[in-house]
Amino acid sequence: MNYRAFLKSEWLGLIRRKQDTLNAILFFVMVITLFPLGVSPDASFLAPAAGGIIWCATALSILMAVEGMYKEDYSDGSLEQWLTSSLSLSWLVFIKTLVHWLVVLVPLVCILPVLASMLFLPMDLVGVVLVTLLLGTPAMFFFGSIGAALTVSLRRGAVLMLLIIMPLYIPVIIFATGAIRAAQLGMPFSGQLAILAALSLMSLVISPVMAAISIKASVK
Amino acid sequence: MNYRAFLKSEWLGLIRRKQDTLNAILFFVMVITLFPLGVSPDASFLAPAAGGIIWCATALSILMAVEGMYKEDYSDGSLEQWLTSSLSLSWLVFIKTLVHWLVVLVPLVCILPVLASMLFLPMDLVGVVLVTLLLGTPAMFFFGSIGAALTVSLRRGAVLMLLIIMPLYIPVIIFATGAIRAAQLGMPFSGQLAILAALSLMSLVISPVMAAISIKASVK
Amino acid sequence: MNWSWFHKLGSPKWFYQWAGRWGSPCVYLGALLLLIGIGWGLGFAPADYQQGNSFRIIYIHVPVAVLAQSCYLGLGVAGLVTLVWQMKLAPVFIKAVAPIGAVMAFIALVSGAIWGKPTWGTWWVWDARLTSVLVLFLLYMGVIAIQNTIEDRVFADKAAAVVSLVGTINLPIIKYSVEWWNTLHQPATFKLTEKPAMPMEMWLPLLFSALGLYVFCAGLAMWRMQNEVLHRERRANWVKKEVMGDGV
Amino acid sequence: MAFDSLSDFFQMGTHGSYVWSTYAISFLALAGLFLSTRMQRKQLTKSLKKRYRREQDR
Amino acid sequence: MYKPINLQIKHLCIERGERLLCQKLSFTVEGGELIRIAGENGSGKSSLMKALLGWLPIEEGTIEFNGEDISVHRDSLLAEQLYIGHATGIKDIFTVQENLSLYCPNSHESDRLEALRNLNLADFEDTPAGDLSAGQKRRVALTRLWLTDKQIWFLDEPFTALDAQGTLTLEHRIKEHLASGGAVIMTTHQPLQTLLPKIIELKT
Amino acid sequence: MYKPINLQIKHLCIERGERLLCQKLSFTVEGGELIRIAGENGSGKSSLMKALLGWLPIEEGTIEFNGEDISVHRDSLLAEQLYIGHATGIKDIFTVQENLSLYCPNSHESDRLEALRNLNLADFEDTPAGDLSAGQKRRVALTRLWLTDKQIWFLDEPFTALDAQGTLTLEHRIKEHLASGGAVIMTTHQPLQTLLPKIIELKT
Ligand code: HEM
Ligand SMILES: Nc1ncnc2c1ncn2[C@@H]1O[C@H](COP(=O)(O)OP(=O)(O)OP(=O)(O)O)[C@@H](O)[C@H]1O
Ligand SMILES: Nc1ncnc2c1ncn2[C@@H]1O[C@H](COP(=O)(O)OP(=O)(O)OP(=O)(O)O)[C@@H](O)[C@H]1O
Ligand SMILES: [Mg+2]
Ligand SMILES: [Mg+2]
Repeated sequence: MNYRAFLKSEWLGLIRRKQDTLNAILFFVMVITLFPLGVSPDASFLAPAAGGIIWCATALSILMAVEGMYKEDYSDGSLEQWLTSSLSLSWLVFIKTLVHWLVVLVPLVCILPVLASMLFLPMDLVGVVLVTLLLGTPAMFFFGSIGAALTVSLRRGAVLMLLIIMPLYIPVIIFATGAIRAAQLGMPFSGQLAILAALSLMSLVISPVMAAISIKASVK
Repeated sequence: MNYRAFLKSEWLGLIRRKQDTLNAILFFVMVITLFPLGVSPDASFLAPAAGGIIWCATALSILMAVEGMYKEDYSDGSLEQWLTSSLSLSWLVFIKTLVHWLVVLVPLVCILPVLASMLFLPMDLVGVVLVTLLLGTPAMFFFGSIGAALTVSLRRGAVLMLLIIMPLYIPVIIFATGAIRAAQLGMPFSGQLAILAALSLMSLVISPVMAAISIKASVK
Repeated sequence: MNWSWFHKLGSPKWFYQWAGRWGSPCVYLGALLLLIGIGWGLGFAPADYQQGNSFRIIYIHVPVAVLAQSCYLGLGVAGLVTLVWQMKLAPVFIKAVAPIGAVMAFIALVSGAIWGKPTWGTWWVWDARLTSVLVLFLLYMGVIAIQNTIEDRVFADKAAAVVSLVGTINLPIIKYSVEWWNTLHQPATFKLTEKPAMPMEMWLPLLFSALGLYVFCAGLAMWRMQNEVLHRERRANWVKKEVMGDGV
Repeated sequence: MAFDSLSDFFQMGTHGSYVWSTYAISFLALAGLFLSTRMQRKQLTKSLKKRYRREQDR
Repeated sequence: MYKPINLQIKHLCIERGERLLCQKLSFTVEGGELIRIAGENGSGKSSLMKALLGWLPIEEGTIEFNGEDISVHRDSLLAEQLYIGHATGIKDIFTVQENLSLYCPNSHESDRLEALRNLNLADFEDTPAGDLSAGQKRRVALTRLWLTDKQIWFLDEPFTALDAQGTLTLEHRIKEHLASGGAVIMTTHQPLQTLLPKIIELKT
Repeated sequence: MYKPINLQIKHLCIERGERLLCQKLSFTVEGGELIRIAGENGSGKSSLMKALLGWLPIEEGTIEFNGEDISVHRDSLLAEQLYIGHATGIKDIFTVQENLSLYCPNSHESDRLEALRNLNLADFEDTPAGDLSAGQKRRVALTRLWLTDKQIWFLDEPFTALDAQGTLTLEHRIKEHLASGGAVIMTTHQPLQTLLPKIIELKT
């Protein structure tokens, strides 16, 4: 096993399986369509709330995508193989999370314009939403990765996962939607973006280490 | 194996694991707290949207609870054992789904008042929301059970089936939130409730049969 | 500087005996101080000119809110120590203190909510402080849940340490984000009123109750850590002696 | 004493129910913490004693 | 003692993907008989078993139980069959005791204890199955053989992960079952110690 | 030929839950040696292996590799070890070929084909591992043994699900490895046909 082979197989796995990815996307679409249906189809309600709705949907679908990230690797013995290989566990975690991020984010970004227009989000704001997504979602994936790693060996430990991750997601959502709202009001929002980027960077550094510790502890 | 032992073990499993249940509840709480954070914390926004938000959260958490319902049974060989036993697969599915419904719904109903007040939903509407939940959620669980059965063994392709199941949730949400909105406006809403009940009854009859067929097809 | 106390702290036996000496005095003295502070505040402090008597909730609310935060800081430090230096007592601390912190956060939430009804007219608003205490409560629940769910002790300790540490790093971020988010949108009326400095006769009882609660919780923490140490070292001879010794 | 009478003290103007319920809940929670710690110790010693006895019997 | 039974396989062909397995296979199983399906890895032993259980479509041929075609009437066979496959259906989150209550709800407490003792699991009654070793988990699944009254056993590599003593215990139990008129259809790659099976060889 | 190695286990105690396994176990492994860890089901064979790999905490004792305590420096052992356990790490959604590319990325195409041919998998190169029989899946995992240059093999019941011919092939490969100076630590409940291991017996 080496890093390149690992990267290739992760990529292949996500493409081959499609399900996880599609699930996340479907979930995203579903949350977004539920709102006009469940709350109100009025543009006057939807337009100002659109940024928030999109971000909530994103958070939920990322959570779904990330939740079982290591589960299969645990049950088929792959985690043991990672540990016996002389590769650094932190790097493996990093690669895996990054691939997941890419595979979920790209289709999500692709359908965003359609969904945004369903929510009556003005076209010039779509760009801002996109930027917040690009800057903020890595943090969600990487923090999520810690939770997933902590709970792999627990027989369906998804609750814990939620409990652990939820507090980590809140700042991301607040700053992202804050940026969108500021843009809506025509105010500057580069500050929020900078914070989002900082959060993502921090998660990039912390998460592989923490997730590696957790994985190591859960192989028994 | 007999029906009683099966019921007992399903019950025990859910209680023992707690995760699924708590997971759904936590997810529910999470969706509901994300909205004030992500969209707007104002009572003027939250109060009218509360019914819709609660139903969206319910739908999502049920989806989450139901999604992997048969996955463990598939991988540990339990589905094969169901098939070799002389018990009716439809009844087993029915029992399992019902237990899941109970175990998720009861705590959900218990925390509803707290969450409703956090969303500034007027207290007299909480009752209406509760009734819609009681009448509407069985349909979601039973339809979801079909989807879960379809996807349990799936290698590719059955994503399509999921796409077919999801739209079944939409009428439930429309009529449930319709009832709540009517109640908010002081209009009669027994019509919507009747339709919800009808949907649930229909799902109760169709789902065990369909799910049994899919499970049978997925054991190979 | 003499570091022997630090190394001794690493020894469960030494800690057990030390805590045995200090635990009970702390608990009872703390409880006494707390009761004095509360009694004083409830009965003798003057009523607030704006809020009337409802302000008397402050004598439990503030100490408890302060403690909820302090406890989490402790957890974070212990988490770091567990992961980096692998000191035996650090995970014991996490396991013992997390429930205390959770109860503190819970009381802070409840007392705040009840206080909110007469002053703000509602149990709950999405205010910065309230939201961040809610999150704090969730963090505690996470640590407790992970300790209870994982049966393997070594794993549970590591996992709880990871959660505590990451949570601590995150706590200021949450506080900041929530405050920032809230000031953008919340009308100023919902902000905690900035009163002129409290008169002495209001402030002193608060000091008493806060101090009392600190000491009380420290004592409880020692007791709980003792329990945990006993459980973990159950195979050691000194535990056997200790347990069989006290009046078989 | 900041109150004129004992009933005044219990009523706290109009806010008695708020103040007293807060303190009641807080007291219950703290007492619960205290008692659970004590109980924990009791049960632990009991089970440890049982364990050691069993070991001795062997 | 069980009633006499007769399971007749005639000209059976089954398919896996594009691959045709067991071409025109015919054999009979009667009470008291031990059938061992033999063959290399991938020759179709597990698939044949699944076809007998009705989970794989039959391309050609018939399977009759007591004279009835089971693709038409499966109930009488269903009532008599017990299957333990590669995956055993034992749940990791349940204790050994709870797993048994699920699969053998009508058995007596004392019988269960006896069965567990036979398989060296007496001390593990209240251990979650997930905390057992590979062989112990297999033993939990096999405990069912001591507690069942089903007549036809389908055992797919039941000796997997068992140690020498466990293998003997299981062989002993199978012998008992055969003696009382039961039938066993099984696969295994290990040589049997004390049993003399009728061998059905699958070719690749 | 490999360099000489020396893995020394001294007074090892490990714990599982409340249970103390392998009390004060001591033994040495050197290049060219085959160690078989023996014992009943649940005696702690797999656990011992996991302790050697560093996944289970060691209650007492030390493990030294070439004189270095591995709880301090694990890298030199890590670079030399290969482990195949009860779960093999083979992914069901990947084809046999893809699984090999993951685990043996540096091997030559021709070597891989050769290895697959040795294990009778040549026709299954492009079949997803999930569509293979139990024994074939095991063979896919074992293919790695033909393609690796790691010196110390930890094999936990490698013969599981293999047929007679597969068993012989694997034993042959192990013999080759030993001859070139490699070391193998394994567990199995089956009697070995052609190998003469040094036996470490675990008591319960
Ligand atoms: C669920 C609701 C509430 C929560 C979670 C909450 C939480 C907190 C927290 C975390 C502190 C900070 C303690 C410190 O670090 O110094 C605090 C202090 C305080 N709270 Fe609350 N609070 C709530 C409701 C209220 C209400 C309704 C009032 C009265 C209007 C109030 C009045 C105060 C005061 C006067 C302080 C001390 C001010 C200071 O030292 O900064 N709180 N509360
Ligand atoms: N994950 C686990 N958690 C707790 N205890 C375990 C776990 N796995 C195994 N054990 C316990 O450790 C002991 C040894 O298990 P181990 O798997 O090492 O046995 P083994 O010798 O490999 O047995 P087998 O021959 O059945 O594979 C058993 O008593 C078992 O109950
Ligand atoms: N789920 C499946 N989907 C498609 N093909 C399969 C599946 N399972 C097995 N096969 C194929 O069917 C053939 C027979 O498999 P089967 O599992 O019946 O073999 P077996 O005789 O039991 O082998 P083993 O001794 O390894 O258990 C193999 O060639 C395999 O590739
Ligand atoms: Mg097979
Ligand atoms: Mg083993």
